[in-house]
Amino acid sequence: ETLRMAVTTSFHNSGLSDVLLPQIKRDTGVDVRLVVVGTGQALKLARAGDVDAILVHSKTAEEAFIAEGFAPYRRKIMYNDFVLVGPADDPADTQYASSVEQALQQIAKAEAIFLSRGDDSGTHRKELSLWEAAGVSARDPSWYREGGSGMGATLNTGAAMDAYLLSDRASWLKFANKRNLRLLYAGDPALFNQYAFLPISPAKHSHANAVAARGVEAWLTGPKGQQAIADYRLNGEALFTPNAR
Amino acid sequence: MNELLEGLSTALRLVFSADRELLEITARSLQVTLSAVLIASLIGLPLGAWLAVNRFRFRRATIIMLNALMGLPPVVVGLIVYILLSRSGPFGVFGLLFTPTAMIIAQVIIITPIIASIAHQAIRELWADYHDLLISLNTSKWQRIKTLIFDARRSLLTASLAGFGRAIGEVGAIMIVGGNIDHVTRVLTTAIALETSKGDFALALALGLILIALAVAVNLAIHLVSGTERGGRW
Amino acid sequence: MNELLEGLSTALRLVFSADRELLEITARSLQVTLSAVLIASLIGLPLGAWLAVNRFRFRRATIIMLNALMGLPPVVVGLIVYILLSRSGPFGVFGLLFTPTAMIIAQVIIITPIIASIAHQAIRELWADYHDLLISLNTSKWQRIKTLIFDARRSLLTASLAGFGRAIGEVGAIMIVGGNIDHVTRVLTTAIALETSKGDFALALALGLILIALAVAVNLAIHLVSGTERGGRW
Amino acid sequence: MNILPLTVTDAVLSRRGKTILDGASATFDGAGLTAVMGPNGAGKTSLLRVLHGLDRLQEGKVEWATDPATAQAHQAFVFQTPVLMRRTVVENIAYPLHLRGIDKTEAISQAKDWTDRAGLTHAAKRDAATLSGGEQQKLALARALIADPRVLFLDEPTTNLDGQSTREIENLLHDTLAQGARIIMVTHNAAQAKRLADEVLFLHRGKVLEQSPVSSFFRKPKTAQAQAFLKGDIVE
Amino acid sequence: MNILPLTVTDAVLSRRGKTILDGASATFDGAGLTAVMGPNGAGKTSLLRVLHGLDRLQEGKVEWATDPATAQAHQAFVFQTPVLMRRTVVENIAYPLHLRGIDKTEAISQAKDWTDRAGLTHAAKRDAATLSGGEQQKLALARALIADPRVLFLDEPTTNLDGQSTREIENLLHDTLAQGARIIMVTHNAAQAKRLADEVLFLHRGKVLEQSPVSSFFRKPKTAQAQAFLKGDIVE
Ligand SMILES: Nc1ncnc2c1ncn2[C@@H]1O[C@H](COP(=O)(O)OP(=O)(O)OP(=O)(O)O)[C@@H](O)[C@H]1O
Ligand SMILES: Nc1ncnc2c1ncn2[C@@H]1O[C@H](COP(=O)(O)OP(=O)(O)OP(=O)(O)O)[C@@H](O)[C@H]1O
Ligand SMILES: [Mg+2]
Ligand SMILES: [Mg+2]
Repeated sequence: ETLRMAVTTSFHNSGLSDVLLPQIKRDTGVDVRLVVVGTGQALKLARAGDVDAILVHSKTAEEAFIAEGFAPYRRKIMYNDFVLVGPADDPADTQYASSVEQALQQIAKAEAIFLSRGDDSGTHRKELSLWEAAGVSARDPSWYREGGSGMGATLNTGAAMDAYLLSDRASWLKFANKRNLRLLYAGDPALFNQYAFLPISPAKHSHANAVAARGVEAWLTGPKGQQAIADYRLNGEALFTPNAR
Repeated sequence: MNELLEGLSTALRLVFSADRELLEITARSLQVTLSAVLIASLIGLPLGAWLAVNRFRFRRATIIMLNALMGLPPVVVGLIVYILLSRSGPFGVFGLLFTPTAMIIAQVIIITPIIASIAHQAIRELWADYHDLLISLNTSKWQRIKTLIFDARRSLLTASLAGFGRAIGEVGAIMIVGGNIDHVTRVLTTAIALETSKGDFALALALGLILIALAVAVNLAIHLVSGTERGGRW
Repeated sequence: MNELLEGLSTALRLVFSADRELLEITARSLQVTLSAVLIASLIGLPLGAWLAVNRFRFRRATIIMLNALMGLPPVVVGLIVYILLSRSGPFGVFGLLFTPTAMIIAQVIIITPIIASIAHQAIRELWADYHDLLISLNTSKWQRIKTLIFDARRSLLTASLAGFGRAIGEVGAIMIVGGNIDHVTRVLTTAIALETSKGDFALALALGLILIALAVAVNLAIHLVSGTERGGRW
Repeated sequence: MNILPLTVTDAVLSRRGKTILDGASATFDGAGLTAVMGPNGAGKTSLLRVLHGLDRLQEGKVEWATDPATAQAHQAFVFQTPVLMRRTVVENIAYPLHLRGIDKTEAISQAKDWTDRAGLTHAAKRDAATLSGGEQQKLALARALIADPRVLFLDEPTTNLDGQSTREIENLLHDTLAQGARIIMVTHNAAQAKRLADEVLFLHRGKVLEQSPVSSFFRKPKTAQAQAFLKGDIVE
Repeated sequence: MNILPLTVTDAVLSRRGKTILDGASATFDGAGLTAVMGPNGAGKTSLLRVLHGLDRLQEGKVEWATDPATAQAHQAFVFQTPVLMRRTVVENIAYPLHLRGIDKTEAISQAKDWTDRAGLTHAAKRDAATLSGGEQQKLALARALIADPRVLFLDEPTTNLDGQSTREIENLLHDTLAQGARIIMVTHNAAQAKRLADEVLFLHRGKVLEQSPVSSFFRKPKTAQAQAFLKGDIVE
């Protein structure tokens, strides 16, 4: 049995899938084939019926997806968090900020270069809502650059630009081309990042492999899966916190 | 800078350790691209010859169009093939999406115009030489095309090799229709894109060097087999 | 399927509304690619001619190498240019990364081998015709190259147009060295990739159709200016 | 299969405003050799091309006794500048047989035979491009004769041949004539015309000024232009 | 500038095992015309190419009175099959002047002059590829003469010309000879050799069998091969 699952880049880049997939195969017999794309494209593929399930992190988009009837429900699997990354010398002094809003305000004030994903992804939407909360609505392109690419490409560009940017923790930890970039701010509850599993509704796409989807969902949300997620560490740091209910 | 050196040493290490996964994606790259080049040559070379030997109303427009199609953006080709092969598309029932077959289809679309354009240009010259003789000998259109392709084979090599070059390094289209699925549709270029997005430049470069080495090897093999540049004029 | 129609209608709407942002990225696409084609032609055409008229020890190896370099994977070229132009790279001081100049550099690297390979193939034929005459007239190497390029200009068009086609649709390299930054380095292909990743296939297709239309327009203009396929043999 | 008579009537051919054939008319029938003569640029090559169907007339017409397809299948043309295919000598000569779908070994064996008859045995397996000027002409002729044409167009086919080769080729042409073929041959060589031709067609500025038996043409040409041509005087 | 005498000594040229020049030796000096004669495939074209430096010898040597670069600058070659550049007739003829860096208008005006002298006025602005066979030969000769060569190699340059054109071209050659040039010309035409040449070089199977004054060659050839050649008999 095979299950085609569209996942976001951040999930795949964390390396967690390399640990989980062989276990799923062993325990459930399902061969999970990951199609790694942006959140928008993942939803698009799912709407067309080209995958059997998706694993993404953009609550509003997911809810709309369910409302349209493409998935019966969303199942929380785990969360991690977003982190603010920037040049080591931290010209906007964000590392001493008391909240992520304050950090962003300082960046705006210092007109330090900030690189936005600009691709309408889960991470991008999160970033926009944070700016909103920080009350910085006018962001001059002289320091606020809109990149328009995936997490990895944005990190590469940011590394060469010495820019501040928002990343998910997993992508950041796994990212190898850090150069002068450092993790400057993290830990604000506002940076919480929930991943959810959505099986495709057989009512919409009769060929969708609902059986395999159910099996994988059960495994991910079951004790084995949740334990495996909790045990996944990089340089001694846990990347995800399982929170299935 | 030393990332370049690191890439080189990683490449050597990968090659000498005969990494199984590397072998797998390299073989898949070759399989997909060679299939695409073969199919595209079977279409493009006769098409180029046909355009050289036929005078018809929209000939010039066709040639300009073909030249322009050399600029087909891979991502757009990928999208269109995706839409056609998608479950909700007209060919969805075949279940070809996210298979090597889909990647071959996309590459064929991308490189056929290139092969046909270059072939047309090469054959036009030979046709100018042969025109009177072949007309005089009362050849059929198809005999003309066969003769021209056969006698221009050395020049046509450049056409097919240009197609090969375009296909082997292509990533935009096959990423969309193949999905870069591990062990199923991952090839060298999609792996390079993946490693680049992870910021692992050394590994990405290493895979890139292996890809270039592969291209060199294929070119070398084809040149050796076909014995170009050996004799005098052809 | 109806995404294709939707894409078409979006394209028409965009074009007729003369969307300012669309004009901007279209102009940038053209500027970057035409500059790259111009520079690569200035290098590649004489290089192709030079390889045709010179007999030297590693000539065949050079030609095979050049053919193989047609397969340079754009992402790898992008990576290498990125490393060279980045702050810590040897050319970092010029601050070229994430500028259109960087994109031009990457495209020049990608298309020069294509232009040179096809030019070599086209000029080889003409050189076979002209060889005795040009040697007899005691021409210098440089005079030979100039004469061959001039007299083969119609065939060489295909070489430059193939380069144009490769460059205008290219996204892998310019994404890395340009960064797809809004209002600075965003071009049609990177915008298409962006819309694709957003799942907005209709807009991506629309941009793709505009890109293809642009390629057709450029090819048409070049063919009209150079008056190909008009006279008899050339 | 008799494809003759061949008639050309009021042929007008022009290129970019220049009139190349200017109302030329002639008839060709039965076995024999017509020598087409006339000054450089008179339109000799153009006339042969038109007769053979290589160029289309602006006015006038070319007619064969049979339908054009049948007629076309029984003609051959040897061009003023030999067209060499990028193959070996034998493969060049075998090519017309390949086209007819004749079995490969049979085609090659016949081609070898013609290679010998054209005096090219020593060069049989070489690329045709390496032949000397005279050898190229012999190849072109052998390739034309191998398919056993009823009508043979020759455009100055022996210009680069030495005396001995010329004689050999002329013997081949005699054999062809003996088999009932009509040969239409351009030549600047009066002696050759006298040796081979039964009639001369004199072309001048795109017009056929006369088509007469060879003896009467050389003894008593009908027009002042032909008289001047034969004297090698300035033809105005 | 005197680049003569030109000497070739024991020239050996072979291609793929076949010996084309087999120890040929000859000397050329002063003004005058050498007719190179011999059967098809004897190596006439090859000898001229070697003398002109187009092909390199396996053995033996070619020597000029001056250094090779100077000598090269004062020679011209008309090929057996004219090499036409993909340009107009005038531009073809002007090309050698362009190469010498002569001012463009001056070059074109001189080229027009030579176009007229070669009898190509009517075709001056046409693509060279549209010329008739004889006209192509005239173009090639005009292009060779425009740069005022001291040594001129001609490989059967009048084969496609009519009587009148042949005479005009021979007159041009007479003018060139009068200016002190040495012409080395391949021809199969004994009458032409008698009209123009002061000496004949007879080549047979890659060997120079004799180089004698024209009168003695035709009256009393020294070798059996030359005797047979002149009779048009089989040369073995
Ligand atoms: N495309 C063209 N445009 C203008 N004139 C042309 C064209 N093609 C041929 N001609 C002219 O038509 C004339 C007749 O050409 P053709 O080749 O028939 O001459 P010919 O009698 O065979 O001469 P020759 O004895 O030199 O071979 C020539 O003067 C030639 O220059
Ligand atoms: N590459 C080659 N390999 C083998 N033989 C060759 C090659 N090139 C030329 N030859 C042969 O060398 C011989 C001499 O050639 P060349 O062209 O010098 O003859 P030629 O005396 O000019 O004859 P023609 O009167 O026919 O022009 C010919 O028989 C030719 O076939
Ligand atoms: Mg003619
Ligand atoms: Mg010769």
